[in-house]
Amino acid sequence: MELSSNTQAIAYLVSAVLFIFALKGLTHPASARKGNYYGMAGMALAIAATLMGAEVQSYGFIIAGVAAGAVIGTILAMRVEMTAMPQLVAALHSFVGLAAVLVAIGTYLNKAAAGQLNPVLMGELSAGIIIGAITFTGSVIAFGKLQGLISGAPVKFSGQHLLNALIGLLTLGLGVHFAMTGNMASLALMTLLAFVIGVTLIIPIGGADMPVIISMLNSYSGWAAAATGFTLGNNLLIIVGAIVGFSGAILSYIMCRAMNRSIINVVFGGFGSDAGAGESAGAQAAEKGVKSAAVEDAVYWMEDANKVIIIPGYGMAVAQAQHALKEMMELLEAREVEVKFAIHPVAGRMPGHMNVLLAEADIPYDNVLEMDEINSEFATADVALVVGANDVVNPAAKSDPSSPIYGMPILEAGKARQVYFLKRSMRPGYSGVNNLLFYQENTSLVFGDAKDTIEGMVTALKGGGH
Amino acid sequence: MELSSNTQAIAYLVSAVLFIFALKGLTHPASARKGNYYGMAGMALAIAATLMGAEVQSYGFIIAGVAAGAVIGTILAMRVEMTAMPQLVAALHSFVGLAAVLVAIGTYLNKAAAGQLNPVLMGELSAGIIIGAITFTGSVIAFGKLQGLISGAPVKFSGQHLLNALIGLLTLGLGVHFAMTGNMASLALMTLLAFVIGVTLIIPIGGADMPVIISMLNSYSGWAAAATGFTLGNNLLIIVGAIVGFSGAILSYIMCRAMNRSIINVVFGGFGSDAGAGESAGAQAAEKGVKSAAVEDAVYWMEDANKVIIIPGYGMAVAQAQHALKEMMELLEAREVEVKFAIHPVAGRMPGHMNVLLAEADIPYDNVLEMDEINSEFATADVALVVGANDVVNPAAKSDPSSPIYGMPILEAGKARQVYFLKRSMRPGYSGVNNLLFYQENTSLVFGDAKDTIEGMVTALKGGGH
Amino acid sequence: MNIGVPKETVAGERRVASTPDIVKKLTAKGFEVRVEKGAGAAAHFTDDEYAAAGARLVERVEALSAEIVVMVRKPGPEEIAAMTEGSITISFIESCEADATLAAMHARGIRPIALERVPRISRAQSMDALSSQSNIAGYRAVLEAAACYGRFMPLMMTSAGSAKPARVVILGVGVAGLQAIATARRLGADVHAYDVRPETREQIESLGAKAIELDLGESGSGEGGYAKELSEEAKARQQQMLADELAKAHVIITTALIPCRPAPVLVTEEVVKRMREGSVIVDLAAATGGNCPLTEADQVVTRHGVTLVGHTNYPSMMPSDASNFFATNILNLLNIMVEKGEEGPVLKDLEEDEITRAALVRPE
Amino acid sequence: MNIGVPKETVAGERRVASTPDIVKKLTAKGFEVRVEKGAGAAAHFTDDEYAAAGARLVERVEALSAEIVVMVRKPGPEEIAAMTEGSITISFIESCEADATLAAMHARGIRPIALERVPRISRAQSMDALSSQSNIAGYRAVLEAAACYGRFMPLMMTSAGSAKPARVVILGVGVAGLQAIATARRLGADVHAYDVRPETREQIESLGAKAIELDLGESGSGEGGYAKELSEEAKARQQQMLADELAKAHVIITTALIPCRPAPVLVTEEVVKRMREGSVIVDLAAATGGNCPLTEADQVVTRHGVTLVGHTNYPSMMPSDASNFFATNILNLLNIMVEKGEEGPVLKDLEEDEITRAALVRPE
Amino acid sequence: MPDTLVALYVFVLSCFIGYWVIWGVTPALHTPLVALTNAISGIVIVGALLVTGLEGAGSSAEIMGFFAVLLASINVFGGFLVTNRMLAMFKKDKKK
Amino acid sequence: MPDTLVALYVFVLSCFIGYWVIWGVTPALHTPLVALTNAISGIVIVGALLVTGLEGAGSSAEIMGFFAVLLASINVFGGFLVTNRMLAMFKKDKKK
Ligand SMILES: NC(=O)c1ccc[n+]([C@@H]2O[C@H](COP(=O)([O-])OP(=O)(O)OC[C@H]3O[C@@H](n4cnc5c(N)ncnc54)[C@H](OP(=O)(O)O)[C@@H]3O)[C@@H](O)[C@H]2O)c1
Ligand SMILES: NC(=O)c1ccc[n+]([C@@H]2O[C@H](COP(=O)([O-])OP(=O)(O)OC[C@H]3O[C@@H](n4cnc5c(N)ncnc54)[C@H](OP(=O)(O)O)[C@@H]3O)[C@@H](O)[C@H]2O)c1
Ligand SMILES: NC(=O)c1ccc[n+]([C@@H]2O[C@H](COP(=O)([O-])OP(=O)(O)OC[C@H]3O[C@@H](n4cnc5c(N)ncnc54)[C@H](O)[C@@H]3O)[C@@H](O)[C@H]2O)c1
Ligand SMILES: NC(=O)c1ccc[n+]([C@@H]2O[C@H](COP(=O)([O-])OP(=O)(O)OC[C@H]3O[C@@H](n4cnc5c(N)ncnc54)[C@H](O)[C@@H]3O)[C@@H](O)[C@H]2O)c1
Repeated sequence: MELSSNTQAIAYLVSAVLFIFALKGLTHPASARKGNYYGMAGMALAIAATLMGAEVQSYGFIIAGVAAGAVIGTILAMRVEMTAMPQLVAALHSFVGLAAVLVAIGTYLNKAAAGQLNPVLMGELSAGIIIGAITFTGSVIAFGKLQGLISGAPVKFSGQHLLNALIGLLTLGLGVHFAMTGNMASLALMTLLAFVIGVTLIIPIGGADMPVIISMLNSYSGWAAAATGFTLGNNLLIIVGAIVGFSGAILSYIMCRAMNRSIINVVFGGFGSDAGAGESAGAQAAEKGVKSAAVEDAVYWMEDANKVIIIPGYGMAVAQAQHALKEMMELLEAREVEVKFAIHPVAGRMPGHMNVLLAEADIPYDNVLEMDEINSEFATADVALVVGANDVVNPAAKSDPSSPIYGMPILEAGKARQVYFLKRSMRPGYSGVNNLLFYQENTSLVFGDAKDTIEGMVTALKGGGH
Repeated sequence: MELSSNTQAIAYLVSAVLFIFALKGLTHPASARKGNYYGMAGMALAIAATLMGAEVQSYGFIIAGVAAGAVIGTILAMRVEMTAMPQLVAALHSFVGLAAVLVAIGTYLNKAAAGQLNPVLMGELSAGIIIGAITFTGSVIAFGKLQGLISGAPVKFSGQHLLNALIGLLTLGLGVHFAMTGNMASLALMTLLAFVIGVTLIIPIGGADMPVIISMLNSYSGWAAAATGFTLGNNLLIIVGAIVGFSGAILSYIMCRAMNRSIINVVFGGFGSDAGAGESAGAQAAEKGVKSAAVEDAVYWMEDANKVIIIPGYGMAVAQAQHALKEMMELLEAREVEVKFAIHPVAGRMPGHMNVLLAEADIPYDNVLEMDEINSEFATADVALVVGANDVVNPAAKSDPSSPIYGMPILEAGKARQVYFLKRSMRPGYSGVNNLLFYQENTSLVFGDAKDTIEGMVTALKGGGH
Repeated sequence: MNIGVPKETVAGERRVASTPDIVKKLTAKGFEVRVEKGAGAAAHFTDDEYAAAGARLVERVEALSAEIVVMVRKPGPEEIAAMTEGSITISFIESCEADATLAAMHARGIRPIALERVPRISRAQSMDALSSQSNIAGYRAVLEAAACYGRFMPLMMTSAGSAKPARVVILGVGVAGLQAIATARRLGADVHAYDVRPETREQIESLGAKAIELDLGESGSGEGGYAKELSEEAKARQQQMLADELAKAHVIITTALIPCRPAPVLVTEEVVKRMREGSVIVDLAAATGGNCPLTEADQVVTRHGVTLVGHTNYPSMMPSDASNFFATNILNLLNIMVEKGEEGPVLKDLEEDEITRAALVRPE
Repeated sequence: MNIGVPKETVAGERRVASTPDIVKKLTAKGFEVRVEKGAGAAAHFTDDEYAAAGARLVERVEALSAEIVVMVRKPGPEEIAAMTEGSITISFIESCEADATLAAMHARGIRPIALERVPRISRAQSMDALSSQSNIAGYRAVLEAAACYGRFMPLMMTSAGSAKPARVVILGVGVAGLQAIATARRLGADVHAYDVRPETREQIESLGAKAIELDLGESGSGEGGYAKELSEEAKARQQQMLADELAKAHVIITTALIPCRPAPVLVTEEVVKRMREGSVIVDLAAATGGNCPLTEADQVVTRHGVTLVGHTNYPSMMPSDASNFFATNILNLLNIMVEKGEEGPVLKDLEEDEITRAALVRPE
Repeated sequence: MPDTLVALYVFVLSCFIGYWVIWGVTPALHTPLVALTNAISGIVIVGALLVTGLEGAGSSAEIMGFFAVLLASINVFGGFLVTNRMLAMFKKDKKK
Repeated sequence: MPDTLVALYVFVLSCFIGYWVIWGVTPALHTPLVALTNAISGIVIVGALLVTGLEGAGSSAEIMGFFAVLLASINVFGGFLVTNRMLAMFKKDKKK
């Protein structure tokens, strides 16, 4: 059965709508899985409609390609370890980039054979090739950095940005030349240079920023698809390409914002600032191998938790975060999360320091437990939220006889499923001892003044957005 | 100079984009005026591109119509009093509806003359006519209610919804019949019935809901425009029609949500619930001629105020809203708003009731003023926020010798530019006396538990959305 | 017109009926204020301050012989003797049963205005000395309890172990009870409260404390905001149901007064025996027999290991602010008693205004 | 091994060195605990409770003759005489200058462990009785101030006028000072505080109070968290700059102690004269001469209209919790002093652990 | 792609835009936004122009068209101006 | 309207949708969202199919096409599955 072009067009439209629903679905946990299924359905429909359309006549290579791709893709996806996901996404990504380049060149060959070449078409082709090529090598580098094949450290040298700009201009020039003249040498050189740009653009970016970069590359591949759509006169490619292109860019922006980074800095690897003025807390943490996290990450784990234990310390007092904590407690309790406060005997700077402040904020005494009562509960807690405390949860007190706090009993925060520290910097607490808990697998630090951070959590718990 | 159809298409696209920017602009005060200008530019471009296109050949009637319309529209818009704006919008709206009907009929005539009629086209025409007609009479009724020409009270009778549904079905049936057969009688009857539906749909809706209804009618007119676009094969009409149609519906929904109403109830005038279970506070207030307002309205006035005076009363204590108030104070102060607390000597239920609670929330003593100190400041305050107080601001204490609180000095909240009461209902305070301040021009009531309301204000001040 | 402010002579009374701030306002109105030398000393107001405020510092007799004499406590026989015939006194009269004071005054044509008779209407709130002084008593009672209690009021977790918060129960949630709740909460105690009037529940919670609820089968709300006396049956049920709550308490503050009646027994000896060693009971009703029968008026005693505090004059323990409030009440009352005349203020007809009409004690 | 808990004999001392709760823990560890009859009575712990916890109630001599004697205050000559040779005592030793007590003990081979010598290291925090008792003193000092102050601590706006919040200044922000800040803030006072150690600024603000800052040109931080003595010049400058702040205060609580030195003078007579009539100074350093030279140890006196409170043993005013904390400190100390033997606990070498090494007072 | 299908594509995509464009509107701007949307729905004027200006449109169609143009342009002019007046009421942001 | 213009309309409108569709994403979903977007960008497979399946496509074009199809379908299959695995990690919402 062959589809009429009209039916195909409608199928494409439906497919595009499914993709939109897919993306929208992924914005909330509740609808995320459904979203993914929408995406699959959209893709299946798109492929089916294309195959059944009038334009596709020979199926041999196609069946071979799809079958092989399906097998490889499935194996890759099922086998990879959870921790290697980012690499896999980067690798898959490079394939799309390369595919886009191949499609553009294939189209060129077909159109040339059919004698349908014209400058506009060749311009569109060049765009597809350039963007695709950048996506390809860029993703390969990202993969290498994430997999540890290439050093994750940013590779920087002076004049880097200038060099990139020059290569970029040259590539564009070649593209224009090719579009005007159809010169094959220009096409080849342009493709080559585009591959180079992919490398030089990504190599100066640090490993920690790779997720943002992958999203950015995603955006590029969307634009490449859209360009291909223009050449092929295929509206589905245009719609989906444009949506992926734009949303990928926005997503990169959102991710940077969540990490409190400037997108310019990330995308143009250390463009200016980062080097000067003293490193940010997040950067310092990253260097020491400590994970930093956004307010929303902590909220994500807390809002569906069964039990959250809050460990206030001197920093809570300095930030005067007790009132905000009360509000957060109420919001969590409204979601049926059990919230307890664990008070270490020497938390703060005077006996009962935490008690005064929690009482001021009118936190019920029943929720406030002393160390001996609560230590056994950490193992069953989903989140331990350490609010400006430090020494009182430092496992060095148990394990390191040379530390000045050795022998002091501690709150066993590390036993909770997730540990979030709210503090302003990597500085140690009163005792001056580095906190070993920072380096534990399930620990993340949320940097910032505790009050601001908690207020951010309150806002997030109330659920902004729509 | 005549535009090529391609140039015209591009101009239309630009015009559509301008409209999108216009609507987006109107979502935030900072960009609102620019948004309106975008809208004007879009419209100018659309009209110019149309006039210069190949299709428009005779200009006589057009110039006359536009000129007359411009004069009338301008005069109406400049002359109308600020308070009569809603009526004017309703009136203008009815014009669009009628225009849509006329365009559809005109198109029919033209197409009939050119022999280009076909069922799809006639179906599209019918849709345009029906929607346009409903918009027209609906807006006329809305205008009448707002202007006081028709009673603002909902007109309800049993079987109303059934009747509406029947007429609606009949109209649709006639439309289908017309599309299939081209029967003029069907067309005429369909148009007539559509006019009737406009009346029967809006008449059961109360005057207070008219703003939502106008937005809803707006949405209808958008769909009418889109239908016309389909008939005329004009993409601009389709794009703008669809956007206006969809955004109008969403706006109605948002407006209902802000007023805590169900959109179903509003649009289908008292469909079920409202009658039962006891009237909402908002409805009771409306009956007594007291304005109720949303959290965001109060926030809107406070966030840019120079001075906000908060008057806490017993209700603040009952709601335990002091901690939330503290947070709101801090947010306002961060925006350079001066925030003061005015304490009446007998606010609450014991001497110093407010002081204990404000101290608990750690509100600085410097911000807490007693009646004699602050009464002179109300005249210079932008907002007086009355948080669960009542008797202590009741002007009856001064003016009504028969009232049990006569002779008690009060806080002169009424002198502030805007007064917002946060309370749960229309119930009076301790003394049982009705509060005359409710009825003052610049007073609005925000219903709900004071703590919830203040927390809502805090969220709004932190600015959700993007 | 002149006003006399004699020094209080009742034993232990440190308040004074007018303060320098108020004297200043009175003289500004045209009154001549005669303050007995040393009248304010116990309340930390010096003669110099009074003089600077415009008062005339006089001997006792002269202060008592003024046209209006303002006092905190009811005048004694010698004081009445020293007063001018036909003058007016403003003070607490403290006479539920007829006593000689009123007769003596009426005999001399002195018109006493009894502050406890100021009606509980909105307009009179600023003249209600009973409330203003109760408020102080509520605050002070908690300080007294904290001082007698051998432990912390708040929860305190320290490296030397935890101190558990004191469980404080307030009985009677009037003006004094509410302020006691507020103050105990401030100190971080775990506060519970009980009153016969059901409307107090919301008020207790509005201060962040917990309301104790008992089902007595009848309400204790009387007229004018005062409690009425319960039926015998209800009283018995109340005692029994309260007992368990009270036995758990570490600090009990009782404020249940019923005007001109012996105070109801809320804390029985049985309950006192069940309380933990070292607990404290502050009984604000000590003067009228006490809400606990073991209380001894004006004494701090230990019974069954529990400290019972029976002071009867808490406001006098905070003489400065108590005098400030009292003096302000009197100023507000004077404001409605006089009108502007050519040469200073002139007395109005006291029968005219509902407040003075109610407060004036006439011979029967 | 047995532990003796004699009744304290120092005048006015109501604490006891062990409580029923702690006795229970000690007996569980295998100690035999001998409690003198009535030892806990003043702190509201009854003999029955001790007996129930496993203590043996004994006569005085028997308690004193135990292998380890735990006391709050340093033993007197007769007590030393009643002790067993070679036994260990744990108590405060209170001897900055050499006094007869230590000599007498050493003469009898008794090894005194002085609680004030427990080092200020993290591990020893739970044995630091100086801190645990200071904490109580800080809390109690505020209650005392509130009781002596004739006005409200908090701001209170009422229909009888407003009471302005008391301006409370805390001098010296150590353990006691911080707790005083916290408690005064709880009561709603307007709290300001000052210390020579600059790091206290943040701590003051962490309790919501305001820090007073003076530029002395040198820091007062000494070793181990203690303050060092200032130079004469800096002292003079401090006094002068503080004077204006202090004159505005209504309540001053001074806690500036420097171990084994006379307390620094922070509040001069000049300042006292400038303070408002009825103000209160609570001087926690009264025992070492006072931070105000007008303070008289163990007395409450009025000078220039200001009440000066010179109590020297605040913890004893809260005997129950003070004893709880003290007993916990001692339990924690005992825990590192003994190890499990076959028949109950056995004493370890006291030189081994840095804490006992530091706290043990050896003959010079 | 035939015109009707193009129209469908454009329509569907525009619906999504309409759905998203005004989320997050400040409540105080509800009324001005209604007024602006109203003005923009005056876009039917384009239809009216096309009907009226068609060469050889019958006179009845022309009359219809004339009224349509008239009504739509009242709406367009009136609508934008009214919106402008409403927005002018908004005090200037004195800060920021 | 010529195809290129239609393409332009569609492109512009889609950009707006792309702009709005993912605002408000929960941070925890950032990574899955990237994975999904990646899978969706596998839509180039449609291009690859068209190139490969074209009747009379030259063999070099066919080879190009074959590899493009292969690569794109690895991405498509791998991408959706990976997304699914990531989402499966998310604990079920036990409440609500
Ligand atoms: N309780 C007592 O009586 C007493 C007395 C004296 C000493 N100590 C000692 O004090 C320590 C108490 O432990 P702790 O865990 O409570 O405190 P801590 O170990 O001193 O740690 C406090 C942490 O809070 C963070 N912080 C400070 N200000 C903050 C703000 N505004 N927002 C967010 N974070 C902030 C600091 O990190 P950033 O700077 O990176 O933000 C710091 O790591 C113990 O070592 C104890 O021995 C206790
Ligand atoms: N201060 C004293 O010593 C004392 C003692 C006794 C009596 N009084 C009297 O008490 C009155 C005090 O005046 P006031 O203005 O403070 O109080 P009020 O006049 O009693 O008014 C309190 C208002 O708060 C509202 N409210 C209650 N709960 C609320 C909640 N959860 N959220 C939001 N609003 C809530 C109530 O309205 P809704 O129910 O509609 O929410 C009520 O109108 C005076 O009449 C005074 O004479 C004072
Ligand atoms: N002008 C005014 O509006 C005004 C002025 C003053 C007081 N009031 C109101 O009057 C009420 C009483 O005030 P008060 O302090 O003078 O009362 P009070 O001193 O007469 O009594 C103290 C409290 O004890 C309670 N009580 C009596 N018998 C009891 C029993 N058997 N068990 C438990 N509780 C018992 C009473 O209900 C009262 O709440 C309060 O609600 C107060 O707010 C109003
Ligand atoms: N193990 C531990 O970590 C531990 C244990 C106990 C105390 N500490 C710390 O040690 C410090 C001192 O505690 P403390 O209460 O025992 O001290 P303290 O009793 O010796 O002195 C009280 C305060 O007075 C201050 N002071 C001295 N001279 C002064 C002057 N001229 N003017 C103003 N202030 C003056 C001191 O700085 C100190 O803060 C605190 O920071 C406390 O937290 C730590």
